[in-house]
Amino acid sequence: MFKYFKEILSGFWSLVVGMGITLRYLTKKPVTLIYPKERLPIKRFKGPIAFVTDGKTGDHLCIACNACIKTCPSRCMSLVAQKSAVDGKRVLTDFKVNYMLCSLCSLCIDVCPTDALKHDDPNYDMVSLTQKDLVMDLLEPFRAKGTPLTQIPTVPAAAVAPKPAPPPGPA
Amino acid sequence: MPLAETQEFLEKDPKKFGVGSEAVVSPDRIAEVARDYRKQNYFLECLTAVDFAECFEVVYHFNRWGASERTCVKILVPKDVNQAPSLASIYKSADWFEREIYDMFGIIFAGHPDLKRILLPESAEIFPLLKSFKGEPKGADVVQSLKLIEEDARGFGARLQGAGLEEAPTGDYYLNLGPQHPSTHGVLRVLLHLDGERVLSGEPIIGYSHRHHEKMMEIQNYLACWPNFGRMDYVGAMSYNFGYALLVEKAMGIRPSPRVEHIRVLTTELNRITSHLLWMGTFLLDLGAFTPFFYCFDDREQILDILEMATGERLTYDYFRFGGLDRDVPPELVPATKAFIPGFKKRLKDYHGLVTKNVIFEKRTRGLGVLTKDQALSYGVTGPALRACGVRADLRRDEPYSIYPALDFDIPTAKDGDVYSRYLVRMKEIEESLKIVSQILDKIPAGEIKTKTPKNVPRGEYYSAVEAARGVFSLYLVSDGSLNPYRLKARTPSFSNLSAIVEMLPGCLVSDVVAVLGSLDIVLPEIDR
Amino acid sequence: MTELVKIILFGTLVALFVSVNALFLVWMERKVSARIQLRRGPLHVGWEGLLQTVADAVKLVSKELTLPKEGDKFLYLLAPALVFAPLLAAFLVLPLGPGLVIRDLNVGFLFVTSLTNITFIGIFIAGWSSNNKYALLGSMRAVAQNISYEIPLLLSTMGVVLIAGTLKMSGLVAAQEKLWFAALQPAAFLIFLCASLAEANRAPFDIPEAESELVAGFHTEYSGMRFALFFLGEYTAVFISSAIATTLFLGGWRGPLLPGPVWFLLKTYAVVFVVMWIRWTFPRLRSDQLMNFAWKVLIPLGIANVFLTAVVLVFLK
Amino acid sequence: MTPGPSLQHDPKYLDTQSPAPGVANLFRVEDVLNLARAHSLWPLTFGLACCAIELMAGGASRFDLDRFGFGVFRPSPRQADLMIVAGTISRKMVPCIKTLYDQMPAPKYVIALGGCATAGGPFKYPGQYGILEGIDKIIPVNVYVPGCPPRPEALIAGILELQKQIKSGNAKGVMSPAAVDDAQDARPAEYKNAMSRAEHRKLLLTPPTPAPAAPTQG
Repeated sequence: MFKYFKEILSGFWSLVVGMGITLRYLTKKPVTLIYPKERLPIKRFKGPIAFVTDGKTGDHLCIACNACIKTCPSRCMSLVAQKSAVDGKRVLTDFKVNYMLCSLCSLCIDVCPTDALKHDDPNYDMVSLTQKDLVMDLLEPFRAKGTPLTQIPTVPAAAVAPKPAPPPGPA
Repeated sequence: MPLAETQEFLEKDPKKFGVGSEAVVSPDRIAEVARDYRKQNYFLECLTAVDFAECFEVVYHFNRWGASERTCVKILVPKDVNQAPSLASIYKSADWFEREIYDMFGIIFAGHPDLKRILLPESAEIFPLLKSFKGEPKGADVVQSLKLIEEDARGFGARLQGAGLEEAPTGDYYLNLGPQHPSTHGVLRVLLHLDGERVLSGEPIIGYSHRHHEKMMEIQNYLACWPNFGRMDYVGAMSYNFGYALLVEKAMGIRPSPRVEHIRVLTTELNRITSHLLWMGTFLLDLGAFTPFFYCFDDREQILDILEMATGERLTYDYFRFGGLDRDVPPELVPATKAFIPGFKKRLKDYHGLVTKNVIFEKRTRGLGVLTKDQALSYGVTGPALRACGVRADLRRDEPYSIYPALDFDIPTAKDGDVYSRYLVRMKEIEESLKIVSQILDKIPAGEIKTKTPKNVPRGEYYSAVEAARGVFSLYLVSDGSLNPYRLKARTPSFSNLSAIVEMLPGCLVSDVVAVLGSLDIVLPEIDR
Repeated sequence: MTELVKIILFGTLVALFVSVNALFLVWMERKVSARIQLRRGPLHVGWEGLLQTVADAVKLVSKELTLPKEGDKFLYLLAPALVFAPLLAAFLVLPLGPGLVIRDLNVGFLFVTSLTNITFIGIFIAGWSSNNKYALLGSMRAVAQNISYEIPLLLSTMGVVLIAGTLKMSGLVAAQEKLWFAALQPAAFLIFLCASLAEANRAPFDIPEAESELVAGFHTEYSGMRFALFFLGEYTAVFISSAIATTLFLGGWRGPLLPGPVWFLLKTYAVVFVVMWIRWTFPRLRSDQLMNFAWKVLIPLGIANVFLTAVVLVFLK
Repeated sequence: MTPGPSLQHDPKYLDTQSPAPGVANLFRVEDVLNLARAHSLWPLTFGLACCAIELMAGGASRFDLDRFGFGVFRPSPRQADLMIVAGTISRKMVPCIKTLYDQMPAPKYVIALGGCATAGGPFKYPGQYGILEGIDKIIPVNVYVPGCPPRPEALIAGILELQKQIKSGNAKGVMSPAAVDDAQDARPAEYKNAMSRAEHRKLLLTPPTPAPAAPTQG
């Protein structure tokens, strides 16, 4: 009998303690971030892959060496390089990242010999209505600015573009 | 049977290969060997197969609780025989492992109680981990999936009838919990056989989140496997990073700098706390308490801020590299962590007041879903679920890696093996991890965070295990010396832990099923891989 | 003729009040839960999200209505009405202020408890006619729960009725002129609170619609407006239970300075707040524990309370 | 869900294929309804993989989807308006998702959260056997939210984008049975052939072991 009442009372007390805690939280200030108005200071978050802009020339640093493309675990990058009509060097004419497939692992940034790639930190909340927008052209901003590297005339017969290997046969 | 007398017996260096010895026995004697090990209280840690040109190698890893004494036993299954004896009657954990091997390689296990597909849909016609399987032609996925929509719908009815599971007029019936159900923590399906609300039996059906990690890793180079380890167990991804880093570093024979080691342990333990917090929140959500979920997530967000400072990611970390790290931690990380700890300790007290001592919570969880030590051994249960049965087993102590031996922390245990014990163990583990974090904070030495490493792993077979948030995560690597792994098997803790639920469900009510399921802390993509 | 006008007038008023009240309660629930959980809750639709629930209601009205093919269609359509109608009728006897009661029946209290209790028939029909196992499990639980908790609910109020000596709602309020019954009968008040939570299927007794176990319980198969009726019903039931608690234990519309109806609503919303506060604090009970709690704790305590009250009353006389 | 996944044309199952409700086709009324719909998107409680955790984080205190009225997670598809496909779609799961979508009452919207639900994400490789490369192959998608996983902010941005779409009155999802051309020179998968075990053992046990390859950046 005594145990019965003790159990009820201790149980009741535990409930009161719980309600006390929630009441205390009720009076606290919410931690909510009013997102579209307020934004977290994002400094090191890995956003989509983008080109680093050279401080001096305002150009990208890519030398079209294909290192990132060989490393990318998700096979989401592709580049086209052509021979320069001026000095015969390889010139980047197209660099695409399929952001839909990217796993943001930064392996491409690791292997890049010229540190030409970076994570575009502020661009963390992009959304899209079509899939096409999500295949990102990394050269686009440079073309728009008309930086020197994007204006080198190239040999039209793009002989230097890496040949795709034959697709694997069906099992 | 002394293994030393068998063919191809090798003593190996556990520091490098992860196993103390390795032997090949003939298939008809493996049951005898396993029975021997079972008697000596070894559990079947990992069971997998490797496809060679002339035969399959079925690889068994036995290990012990307490100080690790791992041994590897193999049997050779010729391709034309394609049959191996089943160990399901000796080790219950072999049941699912063998089904997985059948699913992936097509090896038949004689004497298995119910050999059927486990990860792939039952209508699948492929054995994907065979080396002769070179992928499906492009575009097959849509056609295949749409075909599946019809087949699966038909298949379910057929399976009910085929297995003699028609709904009898006696009042018992079958209920599908999942794959879309608020409390299955992802896409698990549990087929419950019920009498009223009382569970007669329950069968977990997995594979709804199968993401072909193992096949994928075979066609990628070692570096490109990193993202896979961030996504297998996305809640405690740092431990998985750790496991893979250890495996390859051991095989290549490189040692990261002390700075790297410290940062690794720091981030792993912080990640362990987030994992336990997420578990706690969702587990209480299963029990119908909403508010703790939000408090847990609030704390978790704060830790994620710290981890984001270090890694740049919130969830699927690809932070470790061979012999190093992806990026160095910023200087503001240490003060941020220090600022976080006192508030979190206060919050832990609130959790105890709100949950641990709550009479409803206690009544709901005490004495429920009891797992005995013997069952835990048989099912190969590891991690907090095992420690809740009173077994002091934690690889951070038993098979020390990185800087764990130098750190001061306890291995919390509980004795009842019920849902409440599992809760208590995890709560204490949060405190222990916090202890580790505060120890390391002041001691992070300066140093390099990247090491030059070879591109490939020397030929050989390597095994490496770490204590992840959910239990023992281990990797078995067969390397042919090339740039890609020849076979990389991931033994994930939840896979074995979940299989033990069969023992815990009978006699429960439907409400308890959710509680038991929640208490195991499963992460589906880690189980299905 | 005037009688008919009165009926229509009051009917419209009650219906209007019920809908506005339910919308307000849903908003309040979301705000209270949000603040307990360190969140802001509805914020962007209207001032502090006040129009949020209006948007929800309009959306629910515009949703497609589904019909289970193998279910019992007639009963399926009937169930939401069966849940909602008795709750509307319960407003007949609630004394909002001095003389402000539609029908002051002399068995008013019995009338209101019996009306709120028959909603479970609607719930059971909903679960049964949906032809869904989760729904059926939920409705079975609802029946078991309601039958068990009716007893402590009535037992707890017997003490009050003994003291007041009437079943008339206005009489019960009048009897609390000096002292609230919550102070005279604290145990009864707590038992009543528990039982009425269970009657209204509120957490921690919300097992018929236990989201984490039974998906959405008895209304798993209901969509759009029909689902909204259940939602509306739940909040109206909470309001009515709180109103009864106010009338029985908290002195009804009595209070200084402010007019009666204001006091009545204030007290009722305070009780509703407590109900919400309880919901967002505790885990859910299991169905067998729920029964145990009713039969082994609430009913014995209720009987003891009635007995003690009776003894004390006899001695005072 | 009742037993097992079911077909959209399963005559025995619930009738979900009725057209959108003809409550009112008047221009103004439809506008009001759209406004209400846009501000009351109740998502289906439903997570597939990693992104589901970020979805939960989105509902939790810091980001609080409930501010916009998106926080009412309904576990039953009958009461949900919005399906957030969060995570990798394994082929075994495809029939279930299709069923769930069919069970939702119109008007219904879909957000593909994360790379996997958008196009297969990191799990796509030539010859993959396990996943569906994008949810838009089986159900129409309104908004894509890329990222691996996307931050909760991105999810909110996605829902707000959908809100805009609904308000403007043309929230038509798109289906794209064919994938967008990904990389121009997608690396082929290097499927290995089975090696001989005897040879493997021989090479393994004969000292000296092969010299390690030239060091590279790791």
